[in-house]
Amino acid sequence: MTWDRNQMAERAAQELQDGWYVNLGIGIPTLVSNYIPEGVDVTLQSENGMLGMGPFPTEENIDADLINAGKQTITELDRTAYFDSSESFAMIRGGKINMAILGAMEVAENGDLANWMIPKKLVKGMGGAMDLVAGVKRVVVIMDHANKKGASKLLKECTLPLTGKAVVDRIITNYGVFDVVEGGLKIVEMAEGVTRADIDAVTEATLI
Amino acid sequence: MTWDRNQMAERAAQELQDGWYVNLGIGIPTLVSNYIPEGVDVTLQSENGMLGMGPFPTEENIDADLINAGKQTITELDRTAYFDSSESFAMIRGGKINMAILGAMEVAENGDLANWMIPKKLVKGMGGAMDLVAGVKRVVVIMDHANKKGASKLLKECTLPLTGKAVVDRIITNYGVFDVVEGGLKIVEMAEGVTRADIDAVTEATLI
Amino acid sequence: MKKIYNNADDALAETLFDGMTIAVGGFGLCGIPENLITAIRRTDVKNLIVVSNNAGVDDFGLGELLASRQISKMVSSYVGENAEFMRQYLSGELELEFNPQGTLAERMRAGGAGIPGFYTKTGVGTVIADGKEHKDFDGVTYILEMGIIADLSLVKAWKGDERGNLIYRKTARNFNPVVATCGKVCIAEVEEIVKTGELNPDLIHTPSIYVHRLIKGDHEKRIEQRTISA
Amino acid sequence: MKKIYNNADDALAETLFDGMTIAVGGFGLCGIPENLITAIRRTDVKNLIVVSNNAGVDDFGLGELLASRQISKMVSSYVGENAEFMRQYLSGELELEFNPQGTLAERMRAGGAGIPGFYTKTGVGTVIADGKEHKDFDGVTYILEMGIIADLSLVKAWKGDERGNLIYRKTARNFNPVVATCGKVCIAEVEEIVKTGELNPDLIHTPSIYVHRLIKGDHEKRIEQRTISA
Repeated sequence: MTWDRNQMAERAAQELQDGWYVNLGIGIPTLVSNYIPEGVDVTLQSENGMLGMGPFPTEENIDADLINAGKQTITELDRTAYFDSSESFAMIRGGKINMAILGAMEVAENGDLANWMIPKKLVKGMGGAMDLVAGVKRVVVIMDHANKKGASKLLKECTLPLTGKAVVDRIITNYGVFDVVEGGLKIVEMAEGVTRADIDAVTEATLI
Repeated sequence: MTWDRNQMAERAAQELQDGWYVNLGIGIPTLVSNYIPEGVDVTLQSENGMLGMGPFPTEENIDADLINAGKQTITELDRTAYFDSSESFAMIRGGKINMAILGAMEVAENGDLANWMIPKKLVKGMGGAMDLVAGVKRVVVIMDHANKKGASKLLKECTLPLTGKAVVDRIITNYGVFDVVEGGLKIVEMAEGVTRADIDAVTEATLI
Repeated sequence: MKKIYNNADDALAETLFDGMTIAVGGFGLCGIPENLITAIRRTDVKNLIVVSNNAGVDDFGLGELLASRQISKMVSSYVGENAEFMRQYLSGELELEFNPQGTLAERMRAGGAGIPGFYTKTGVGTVIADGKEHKDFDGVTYILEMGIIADLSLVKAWKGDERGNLIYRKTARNFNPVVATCGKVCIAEVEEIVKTGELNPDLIHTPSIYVHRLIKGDHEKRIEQRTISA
Repeated sequence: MKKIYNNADDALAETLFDGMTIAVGGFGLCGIPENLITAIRRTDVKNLIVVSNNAGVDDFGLGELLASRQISKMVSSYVGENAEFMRQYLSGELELEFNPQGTLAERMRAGGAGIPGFYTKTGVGTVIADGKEHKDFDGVTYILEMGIIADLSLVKAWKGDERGNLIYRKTARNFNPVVATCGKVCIAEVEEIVKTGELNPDLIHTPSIYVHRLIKGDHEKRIEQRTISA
């Protein structure tokens, strides 16, 4: 059995350490905040200008002036501080954020990451992703191991335009947890019931 | 009769225009704020992090947290805003300040300015002066025309380490007002009772 | 030296010209100068180069100026959630210069701060680095990015005083403070104009020196992703 | 993850080593981390490189560490009003790297913001430009200045909350916010520690992410030029 979105998020939450400042990307990474382990205090950064992001609001507490980087309405906490975009990326670029957890379209075995466009088809833009992968101390990717056609998203080399070169430290997929190491991807953990053969079957990248 | 310090400051105050943001240096330039013409609204910047500098405080209003760039205790106004040093010099370097009025040791006829050190003798440091002359739209110098030995401070070339190259627009001395123009210094105005011969006698720079 | 204008149309008077560069604050639809954007829509200025992280949605914010074809080039980090923006770009009708979000913010700050260029690691090894100067510092490669100076900058703040000091509210601050610094002329629209002295001088986000014209706007403050807790 | 320490000595524990670079906030004697400076005086750390706009006065602020000969190099914009500083410099006992004040502030901001270098017009044509890369942008010459990253940064704020969010008061803010960003470790001393949530989140000057350790200090707040209106 492979992990579902929530299980991937739950596994990713185990990466968090007490006292850390963390940036969570749009999509599955956002779910990680639902699984922060007890006793681990984490402050979430939202790159549109906020440290200490709280949960989604109730209907009565919705505030058009308070959104996250995915443009969703959110709330603030006791610890919250707001700042402008240049300050936000100063702390990102300056290496002050302990970890970023991002989604991806492709990851290569050397840590290259692609997650911002498919030429001629889909253009979203890199938003803050290029800054995050260049500046944040530890970059963890959460994504499905294969695309809808069954093709591996863990590749020898990325085929799509890159978001960053050799920037990914760890990848969490529905099949398990993989580290970018010298020579390829190291299997750190396999989802319950997943075998090495299962992983080999859906992985193009060199596995170690 | 040459101008005294206060007359020089009064003359310099006539350079101010309504709505301008202005930085006044330490020494005689500080006196300029006493002579701002009626109907001319000027906001004073202090490069240690303040726009809207008020007058010196009364004894009861002294606040150790409120000083100007000369480290003198001052007061705030209704319009005051405080900011950090990087923001302060962002506005200086970015050309947002309309005019700076500074003291000088020497000015050359091409607008070179020296006002921060005499090698082996006196070292004060440039403080914010190099940033001001490089960034502010219009730079006016107030200084005595000659030093205590009677030697001209308006020179063909500066002898002291420069604060900035070709940065001075206008010089106000005890003898009059001089503009830096193509080919030398243009006499704009002479102090009451001062003759062209008086000026020639104390000026090394080319006069036009 | 009154900075306060009656409305957005008056405030824009004599600031617009064809082919000009306009920097615009906001993130998505949050903290955008809605009144000023709509007022530009009412003019016939065209071939605008607009520097803004996003371009609103199809019928609101900068999306209005895409719809009216007044924009010929965008400098942005994100076009998602705006079908017309993506369509014009993919069809080649609109020029689009992608900038990483942090690089975009820093380029505007640099332009406003008299810094013509700075080095960053962001984008090294990607298409963003193509054609840019590369330089190593301590064995790490960085690229040179240029400061942006706009002909006009448009910002939205929460409160402004009569002098033009501004404060922003929550994440509606976003790009607005750097946008305010990088314009040769800056026009701000605020929800409330207060008397000078009412804002705490320690807590002003944008000092008055950056703001040339000021209006009180009416703000719809549309929400792009209304997300509620379960 | 308690950031609050009992006193300056505890807060400095295991952060000091000989030859290290320390960035220190303050302008003259205004907004200096007096308690932390005095605590360094009580240690035997030496050969310090200190990045600070000034060096206090002879017997207060960084002047204390000049007197104790714990500093081997200063990076500053101004040495006036400090006789011992000037004497040590002119006699060659102390190395001094002059930086224009704005360049110094921007170098610290850049270091904290992951920017290894930036171009500025400040100092072009002066000794400050000697040996630095020159580059023209739009026909104007600029010089390359480098970001500063310090091993430790020491700041003084007005209030801090238990998380380390800081606010400053009036011109005591000065270099402190950029100093806070450029240290690998940042220790803040404040006049008052308040409960988290008491500071308005829109109006925090230094977000908690920059602050690793926090103490409540006792502040003499000495005045350098007591100037009274006539």
